Amino acid sequence: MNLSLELMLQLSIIVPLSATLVIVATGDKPNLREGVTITSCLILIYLVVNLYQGLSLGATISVFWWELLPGLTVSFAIEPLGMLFALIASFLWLVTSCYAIGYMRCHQEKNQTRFYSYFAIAIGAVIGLAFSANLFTLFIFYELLTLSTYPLVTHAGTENAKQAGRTYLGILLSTSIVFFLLAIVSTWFVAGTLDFKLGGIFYADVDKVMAGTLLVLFIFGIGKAAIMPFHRWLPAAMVAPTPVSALLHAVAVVKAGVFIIVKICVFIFGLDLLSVLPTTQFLLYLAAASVLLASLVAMRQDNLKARLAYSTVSQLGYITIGALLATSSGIIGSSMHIAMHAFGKITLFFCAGAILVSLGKAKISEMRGIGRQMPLTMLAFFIASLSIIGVPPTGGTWSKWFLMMATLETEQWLLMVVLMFSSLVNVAYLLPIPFYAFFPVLLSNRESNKAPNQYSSKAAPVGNILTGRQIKEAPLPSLIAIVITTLGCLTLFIYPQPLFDLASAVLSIRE
Amino acid sequence: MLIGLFNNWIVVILMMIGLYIVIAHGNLIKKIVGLTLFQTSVFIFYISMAKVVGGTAPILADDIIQYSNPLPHALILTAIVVGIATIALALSLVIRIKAAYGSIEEEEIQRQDNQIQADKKERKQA
Amino acid sequence: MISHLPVLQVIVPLMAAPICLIFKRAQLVWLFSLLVSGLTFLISILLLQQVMTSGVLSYELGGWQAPWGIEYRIDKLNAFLLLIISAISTIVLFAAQTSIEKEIDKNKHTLFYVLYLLSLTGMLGIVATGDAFNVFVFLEISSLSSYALIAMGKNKRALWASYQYLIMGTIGATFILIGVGLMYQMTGTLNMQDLSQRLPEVAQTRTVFTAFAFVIVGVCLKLALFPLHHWLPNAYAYAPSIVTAFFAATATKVAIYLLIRLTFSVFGLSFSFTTIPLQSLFMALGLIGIFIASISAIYQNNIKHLFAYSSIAQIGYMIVGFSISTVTGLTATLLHVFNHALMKCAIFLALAAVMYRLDDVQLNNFHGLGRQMPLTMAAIVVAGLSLIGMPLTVGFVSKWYLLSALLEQGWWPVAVLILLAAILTVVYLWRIIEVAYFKQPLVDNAAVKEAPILFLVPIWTLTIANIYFGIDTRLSVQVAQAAAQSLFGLTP
Amino acid sequence: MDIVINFSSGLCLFIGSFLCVSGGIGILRFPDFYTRMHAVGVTGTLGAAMILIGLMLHSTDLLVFAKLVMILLLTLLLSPTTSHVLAKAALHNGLMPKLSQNTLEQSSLDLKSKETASSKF
Amino acid sequence: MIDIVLLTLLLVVAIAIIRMKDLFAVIMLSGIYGLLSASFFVAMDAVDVAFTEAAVGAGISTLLMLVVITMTGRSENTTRHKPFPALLLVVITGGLLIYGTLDMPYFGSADAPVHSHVAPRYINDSMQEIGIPNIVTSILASYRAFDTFGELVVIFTAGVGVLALLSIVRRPIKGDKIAAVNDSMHEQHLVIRIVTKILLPFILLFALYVQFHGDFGPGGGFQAGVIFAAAIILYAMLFGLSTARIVINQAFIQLIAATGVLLYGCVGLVSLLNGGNFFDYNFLSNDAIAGQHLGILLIEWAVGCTVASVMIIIFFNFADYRERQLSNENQHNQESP
Repeated sequence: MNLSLELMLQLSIIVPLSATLVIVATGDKPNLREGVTITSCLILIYLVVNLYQGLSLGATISVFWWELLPGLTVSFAIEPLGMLFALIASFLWLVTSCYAIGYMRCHQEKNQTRFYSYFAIAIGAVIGLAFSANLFTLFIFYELLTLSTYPLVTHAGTENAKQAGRTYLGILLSTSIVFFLLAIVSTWFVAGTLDFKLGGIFYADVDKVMAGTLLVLFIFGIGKAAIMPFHRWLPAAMVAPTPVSALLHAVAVVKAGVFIIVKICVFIFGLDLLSVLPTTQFLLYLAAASVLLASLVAMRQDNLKARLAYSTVSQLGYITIGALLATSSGIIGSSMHIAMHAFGKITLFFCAGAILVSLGKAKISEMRGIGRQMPLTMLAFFIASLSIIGVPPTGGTWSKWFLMMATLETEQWLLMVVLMFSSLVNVAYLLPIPFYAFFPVLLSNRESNKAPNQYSSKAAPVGNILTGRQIKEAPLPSLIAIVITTLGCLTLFIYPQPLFDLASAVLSIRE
Repeated sequence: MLIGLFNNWIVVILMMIGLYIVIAHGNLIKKIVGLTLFQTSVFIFYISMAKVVGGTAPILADDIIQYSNPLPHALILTAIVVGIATIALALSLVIRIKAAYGSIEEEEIQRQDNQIQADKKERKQA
Repeated sequence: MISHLPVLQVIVPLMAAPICLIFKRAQLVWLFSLLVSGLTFLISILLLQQVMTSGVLSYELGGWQAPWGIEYRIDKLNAFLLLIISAISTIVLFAAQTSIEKEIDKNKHTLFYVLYLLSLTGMLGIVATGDAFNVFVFLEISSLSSYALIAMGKNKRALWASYQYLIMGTIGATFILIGVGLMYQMTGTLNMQDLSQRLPEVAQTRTVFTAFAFVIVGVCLKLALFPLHHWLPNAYAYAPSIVTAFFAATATKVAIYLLIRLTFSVFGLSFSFTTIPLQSLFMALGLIGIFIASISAIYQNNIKHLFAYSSIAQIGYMIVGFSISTVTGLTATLLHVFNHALMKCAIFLALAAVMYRLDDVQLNNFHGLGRQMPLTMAAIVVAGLSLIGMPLTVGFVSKWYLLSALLEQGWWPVAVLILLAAILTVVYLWRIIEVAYFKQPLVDNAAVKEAPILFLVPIWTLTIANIYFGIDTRLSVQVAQAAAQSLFGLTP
Repeated sequence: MDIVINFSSGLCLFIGSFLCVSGGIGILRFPDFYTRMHAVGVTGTLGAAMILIGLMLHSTDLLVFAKLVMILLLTLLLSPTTSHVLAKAALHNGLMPKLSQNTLEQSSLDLKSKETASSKF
Repeated sequence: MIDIVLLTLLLVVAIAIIRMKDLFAVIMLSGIYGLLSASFFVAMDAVDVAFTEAAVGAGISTLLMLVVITMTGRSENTTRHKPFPALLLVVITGGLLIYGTLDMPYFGSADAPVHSHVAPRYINDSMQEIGIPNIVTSILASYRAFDTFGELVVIFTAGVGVLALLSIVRRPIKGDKIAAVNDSMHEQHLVIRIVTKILLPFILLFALYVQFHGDFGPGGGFQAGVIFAAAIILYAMLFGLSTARIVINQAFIQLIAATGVLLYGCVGLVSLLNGGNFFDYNFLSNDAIAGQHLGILLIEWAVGCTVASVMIIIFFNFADYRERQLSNENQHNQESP
């Protein structure tokens, strides 16, 4: 059925949002409800892929819904960056949903209908955010995303879930109200329009100090990008069930934050204005600091999910640095890193969830020697952490490569050192987990007596490392999801061409 | 000069006395009396504004040429009736307050209110 | 009949009040007043259309020429206010009968409706009239009926709250009377239009300065602006919940209208903003008011107290918008008048529903309400989000205009303060939401059901209006813009 | 003829005002409530009547004359009643007249007996 | 000269009110204050206002306050509430007002703007346009008829407000009980009852006189209503509330109050339907002046009815509440002697 591209664009936003109603309607029949989620994921993917083909054929697709105030419209337009983000979001939504089916069933979580419906709203908000044509529409979906993910974070309904929800919402809402809204209104006032335009919407003679403060307001305003002072909400949201933290930390919320930062740098300020602003340097150092500090803190986290959360904070710092470097390779690097990090981190979270569900272990110190029981999960964990670190067989290499190139081009030696060092730190906090999982026995003696000996008795008896064959893998749908995302990491390395075309198309550098 | 403005100054002093009674005195009825004082002195101000030296009451009679200004008189007639309406309502409130609180002193009523507030809080903690 | 609309707007509810007193059966009286309020709403819509198409309407009462007789001047500003007041009163009346069944004893229901219609008449009279003294008379009608309505509250503290309100209200009204008297003394006329022409000649005299001061203080007393707001929280908390819903959305708005009418139409922009440092004074009072009211709202246990303080804070927003004294600033204030009426009426009607079911609105009555009264609680959440200023709600539109008005003047520190205050709103709203959705219901109110249909219809029409006017702002923005421009003298 | 009328109206006015003044002095001089009340009651009524008669004589057209007659009748009817009511209220509230020493005990006894009988209401 | 004397007297009375502790004396002083201000109004040629102030300010308000203090007790506690902030506030407002009076036109100067702008038309043309000598009544009833309508509604609101606050469901008292109350009252107030029996008809007659004399001399609806109510209140006080209730039953009085307001509104509606603006009496009958007369007459009558019935409602509810409290106390005493 050949729907017009514009209609497909609108449908891609309406389908997830309307899916919530259907999910709520079929609330009491779990299988039907899961079916509805899966079908809506498939429809979304079909729509987004068609849009992608349309875009790659050079069609400019834009839709106008209504005009709230004179000059302030709610309208959508597709451009490569938004396309990239939408593709990732819709694909990973499918994967996360089928993972969630396995996780939820096995973990007997209560009121799952509420979970899936808010899940769908969040994805609808993400798609809307990806395709919004001006800052005002973007702000609407940004707030909708915050509000729709709040019930997901506080899903457990326990006391500390409420506490976590309070920090989550407190930081996100206050940053968005105080900084983001102020920045939007000032831009509206200074530039006269909010519509995204490639070379930036400010006039040439805009005074630098004003634009500089606006940039700071934007960067601080987008709490979802978890820049250092406003990152507290990310580890606090760990209390949520794993599919939610997977969704939050890999697919929807954090990626939306960085996506907006890149969009603002490219479409509001424009690269040439950005490079000349006085505050860019300060923000670069701030992002670098958040990269370093987050990864150092991640090293000391014993809870696996907390460690992954802090690693996300540092990876987001990478993308912000890439965006703020204001060079074409920087932008390509950061947009590719959005994809690479998404696939890598979501696998790590899936594995964490799988370990929690099947072995009930959350602490890393208890995870020595689980490679025996969950070989596949740990293998996926290994590959995904390689992708996060940026080692060849996985996609992470390309994005980190371009980021390195960007720091070289702009002779930011300090930043290059920081990137290098933090990649090393990544290795330090990610690789030991699969390593100890597979080779518990090779611990040096010094470490074994320090580690609490109660561990050694509970794990497989040292003698039959190879014979302990009680495989207790994650439930099947979760396993499938893990495998798909791991393959995703690998294919992104082998065949990064479409991703690269999209990333470079962002600045419309078309060879 | 003095006679011209003396009249107004006394009216202002009367107004301020009325206002003082309303604010300073705790007794509810005293406040109402203060209110009547305040409003009546405003009426006096209006009427002294309307007087013309040598003019008579604004009732048309063939031999009189100079009349005082009738408009403020009409306004004040309305204002007096408004005043008595407010007073009547205030007095009925005082009666109900006396029946409910048992006293018409402001401190006593405020104390009882805080009392209710305090033991409601204890019930909440308990 | 069309040319008589301005006076019919006030006369219809006015004549309905004594008629209600004549038939005694409460059920009949409720339907009759609902019909009358609907008719008033219809008239206000026709009036607004007429004004938007053919400019200012002038109606001489008694056939006498303007400064001699009383004249009704309806321009865009008061047509907009008339629409808000009559719309709110019609919606609130839907839920009136069920709510007062539990809060006011049987034989006083007819009297309740008579007083309700009288206070509606008073407010419409203040907004529609073009004569300074007539404003005082209708101000007294609306105040007297509001004192009596508040005093009908179940709790004995309603009496004390109503008494305090009476004392402060009467002082305010008498201040206005003094101000009108001084103005009359210097210009010899009472008609607002005539006053605005004759005041500039005598503007530099000390008497006109005092008249301005007195009238403004009188209006600020009615407005519950920061230093003079002590009567509002108790009055709104202990009054019957239907009365609170009606007054929270309209009473202070009428005072705002008076403030705008006096400073812009009667005393003229140049006088009120240059000769007297009104701008900085009101900006300061507004901001202090916002912060103090929001902070004290956080510590309240009685939810009605909480939202009463939040009303004071929202009035602070309007005053800040007003004190910017530019077209966008005034549009922001007028927009916030419209939007705040929608938000607060929805919230207080929802509280009335909770009061109907649980007989009290303390914070611990709200335990687990999210499950027991889902629709009412959802309405409170949506209206709360609109209070915070989430996009797609009316609150966002007025916040947007306020911010752009402030940035137009370059006062970005004030803008930052306004946004920080919005955070305080988030805090006290979330206190309620956390209690409602996370805590388990206390054992004694386990048998609580959803609010009756007669509550849900008005609550949800308002909530949907909250969202609809956040999306399609044609009505509110265009009328507010046109009104502001006409007040600034630049005809659109 | 009008000299006689003027003279007599002047005389009446003079007597009337003299009575009022004496009433005033009476209030200041007399020791307790009842005696003062007596002074004012008597002189008030008579003084007012005399002044009115003086005015009547002085008045020109009939309408004013008729109104003055009505006022005279009213005051003659009203002021004794008011003084009666005032005295009764004072007594009812237990204000004891200041008597010379010996008659004090005797009168207070029978006053008590009358008191209990009447004040059922 | 006389007004200076009266003003100083007013000042003395006002200061006395501040000093006094005994509420009964304070209320009496406020009555005297009302009377003095009424006489000041006479000195200022505002005869209509003087009449109303005497009837309402000195009469009814003192009466109502007296009824209230019989219920709430006579003594005021000694401690001042918060004297100094109040004093400060009052001095500031007073200073502002005095600052305002400096530029006022001198007292009684004929060339003040007040006398030159709107007033001359009333004085010169009201005879041709409306044709009644008393200009104040012509302004009140015709030029600014809507103001008076508003004011009538204010009185009506006060009546309904008092009803809403104090009205209680009445249990019909048996016949013989009324007789018992009657003769005990008779024995108590023998003299006053006789005098009132003589006076009552004249008071009512005077009220009607004032009602219809409003066009030619001082008087009008309000004053007549208040005097009429005063007569009924006098009757109620002396002959017992229950007998008075039989003479004037409450439902009927509320009906009159409502019809008064309706009558006033209908006069306006009729002129509206006849083609003129609201309250335009020229359209009431074929000749303009006759229309004005008819309009003013009806309006005064409507005002008279409503004010009288509202005042009666207020007094009866106050007295009812007091009687109910006394009967509760008696039962209370009997239960626990």
